[in-house]
Amino acid sequence: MKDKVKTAAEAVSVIQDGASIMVGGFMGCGTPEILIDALVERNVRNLTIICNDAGVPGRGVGKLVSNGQVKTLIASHVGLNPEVGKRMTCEEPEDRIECILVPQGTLAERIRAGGTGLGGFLTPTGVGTIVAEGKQVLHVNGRDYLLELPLRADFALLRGTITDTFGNITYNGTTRTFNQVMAMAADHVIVGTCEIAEIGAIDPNNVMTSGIFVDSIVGGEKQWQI
Amino acid sequence: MKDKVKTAAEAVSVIQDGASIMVGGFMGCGTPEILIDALVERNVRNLTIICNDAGVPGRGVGKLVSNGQVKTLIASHVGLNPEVGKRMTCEEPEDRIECILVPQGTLAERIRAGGTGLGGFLTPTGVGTIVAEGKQVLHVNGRDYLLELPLRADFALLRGTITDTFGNITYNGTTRTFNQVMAMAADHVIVGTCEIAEIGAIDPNNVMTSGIFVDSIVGGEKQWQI
Amino acid sequence: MADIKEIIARRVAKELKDGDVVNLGIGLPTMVANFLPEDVHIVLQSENGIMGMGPAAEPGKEDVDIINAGAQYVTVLPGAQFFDSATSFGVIRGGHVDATILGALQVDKHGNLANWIVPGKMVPGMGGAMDLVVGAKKVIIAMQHTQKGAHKILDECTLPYTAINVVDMIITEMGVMEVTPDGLVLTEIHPDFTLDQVQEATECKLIVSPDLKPMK
Amino acid sequence: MADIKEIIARRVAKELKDGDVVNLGIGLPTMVANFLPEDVHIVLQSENGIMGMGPAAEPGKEDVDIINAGAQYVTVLPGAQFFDSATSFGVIRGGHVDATILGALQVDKHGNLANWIVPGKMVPGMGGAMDLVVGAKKVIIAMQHTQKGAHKILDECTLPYTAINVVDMIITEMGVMEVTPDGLVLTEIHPDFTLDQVQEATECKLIVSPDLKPMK
Repeated sequence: MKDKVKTAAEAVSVIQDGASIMVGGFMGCGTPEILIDALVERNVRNLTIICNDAGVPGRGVGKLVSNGQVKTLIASHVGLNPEVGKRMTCEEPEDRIECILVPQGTLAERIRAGGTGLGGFLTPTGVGTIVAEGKQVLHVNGRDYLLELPLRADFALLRGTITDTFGNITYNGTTRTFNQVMAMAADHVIVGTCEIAEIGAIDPNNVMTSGIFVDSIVGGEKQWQI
Repeated sequence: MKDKVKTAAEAVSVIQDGASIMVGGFMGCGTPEILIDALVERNVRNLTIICNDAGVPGRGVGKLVSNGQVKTLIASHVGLNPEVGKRMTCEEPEDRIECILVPQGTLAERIRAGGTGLGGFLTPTGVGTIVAEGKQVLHVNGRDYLLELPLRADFALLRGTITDTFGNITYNGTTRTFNQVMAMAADHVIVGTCEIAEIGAIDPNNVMTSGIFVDSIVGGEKQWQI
Repeated sequence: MADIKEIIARRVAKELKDGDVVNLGIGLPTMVANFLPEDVHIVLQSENGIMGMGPAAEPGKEDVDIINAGAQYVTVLPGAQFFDSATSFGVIRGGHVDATILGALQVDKHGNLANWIVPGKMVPGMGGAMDLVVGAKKVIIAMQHTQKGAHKILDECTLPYTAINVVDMIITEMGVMEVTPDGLVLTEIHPDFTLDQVQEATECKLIVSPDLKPMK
Repeated sequence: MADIKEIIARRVAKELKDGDVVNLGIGLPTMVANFLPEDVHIVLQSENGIMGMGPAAEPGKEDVDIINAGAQYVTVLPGAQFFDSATSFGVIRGGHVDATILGALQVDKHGNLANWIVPGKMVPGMGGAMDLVVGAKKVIIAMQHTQKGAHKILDECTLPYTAINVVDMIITEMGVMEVTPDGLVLTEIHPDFTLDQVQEATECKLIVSPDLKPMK
């Protein structure tokens, strides 16, 4: 089988301007900083970023925002990154970010649907709110639900704790977050990992993401402070 | 917190005639035999059983079928239990089983939807077949999907490998199957487990089913031959 | 009057039963865990992936891989579980969280909730709030009764909804209100306030419970 | 002629590429794994919860917690993963299985498949077949060309469908057929048969590829 282990620069070299990219993590915890750094270095522009939040300036997705690489941000919360607010309303079209807010549970489920071949799902979340605007409402078993559609991306950048050379991943603590569903919902998946292990080193019962989803493995991730 | 550890007879004593019961496992592998045995002993009737399959005579759900306790069976495959075929067409209304066949992936996803508060989901599985009869077809993003609805039950009988006294469960090998989604989709959940461990004995990263879903824990399960 | 936040948090704590699975919002709700009776052990859920969250990590002893939804380093208790975001919101939306406690910008007599958009200000996003209030078995709003004198408990919310018909109970420094089909029923009143004062601080007409008790 | 099943399984094996994720049906399809070239390593998925399944367990060395979808004791290879049924069919329906190989009662020129109901016989259930053929990137039907002389490759299936428009390729002891918008294209023919013989054994009109090759 092909060797998936690469440098960060090699791994992100496939990402072009205008790409859609899912990034794992929650407030930076569980985000692959080394892959973000390589993406800043590569300086591709007009990206659509799908991530729980916008990180903070200088951390996680926040680095891409500060560097002006993000055109569209699909997230559940961007409040801890004031730079996003500025760019949402800025005059320069080149620096402006369009921000699409999605309830966190709906975001996770839309990504899961994208990765598991579902055409959509019915959720009670958002009924009667502005989240429902433009969406089909279905009445099932006496209750209203929004029809939410699947979400996929060209790329996913994951953050693993231990990854074997086939790409099987485990995540420690609360670094798991969106990484697990994103692994299935992107055409090309890159994992930045703290440790690269021999194939077979992870108990098959405890593999959290299968290596079949993973295209590239990059070592050197750390346990970052937030 | 309350003590959840019980004998099999105590644990199933809450199950009454006419109950709907989800049972984990696949061809008997991952089915809690000690709980099935206690249910045969208790001899409650007119049960609706939701299980991947009908087991085989003398094993798993097959014991309930042979004992005439099953009125309705919701499963993806019943071919390895000839007794089901006989009872589907038998003359005696008391012995007759109604069998509702559901594609395996749709069955798993309907149970997941039942446990996770979704009102339904759109699947391409079954479009254009008799599975689609009576179901709403939605056309989304250029493709037809069936709207499938959630499935819940009064009880779930799970089979764990190691369970701590809070009810956190791990499953070994291919015993996991439907146990994980069923844990969330029933009002009352009983686990039969090979080993009962102290709380905290399972690495929080590797807990597969949270103890919050589990009402009763019964020790004494074994690694059964099929 | 004692610290307003503490009054509220102490009262909210009494709503929680031993074994309850609870999600606490950021800020005041987090204080609730400090006022639980000795014999009440709740299971704290954090939507970023913890069941069985413990107290904040001691300085110098943080595990940087373990944060809560407010991005603070926390601990986990024995019997905890870590999980991914889809599972986390499956638990929440599926009704497996017994109670969620959070603040509000506005609540109205129908149990509608507005707590995420202030017109003219940057919209930070709803995070997990919309899922939590729709999914939790019991939604308790814990907040100060008014905002600089302005009503927050209204006939109809004027700010964009977080969700409709979801609030079960409102607990403020003035009293305890339950949402019923007939409107808000005042079930407890804090001894520092009169009925008139509470009504004046509330836009919608309060139904006073025939069994009105002092709030402790 | 060599063993019919072996002929079919050998030819199917050539459709698989190194690294492919493959789900093999019970029976003939399972034989395919025996005929892979040395340098082709596929990842076998078993829908009851294995990614990276190995050969059947040696007698006396079975782990009774590990079975395949045919309820046989199997082994797993280094790098394997166990998972639950919802995840398993998420993988399948999500298009992460590169190829599924299974038998059929009938296939027609539109790529419609019937392989689960024989009228008048007990209906055993579709199991995971409907999800597999809808979800897998490539659906290969591996079967004998006829059933006791009766056509199985038809203009239109007469038995209830397993799924519509899903079959990509049919491999029998007589040849290899690809499903195209124009109908079935015969791309390879087994040297033991003539074109007339193959056509006679097939109800629908076969389009003979201008590039027809011998089946090996």
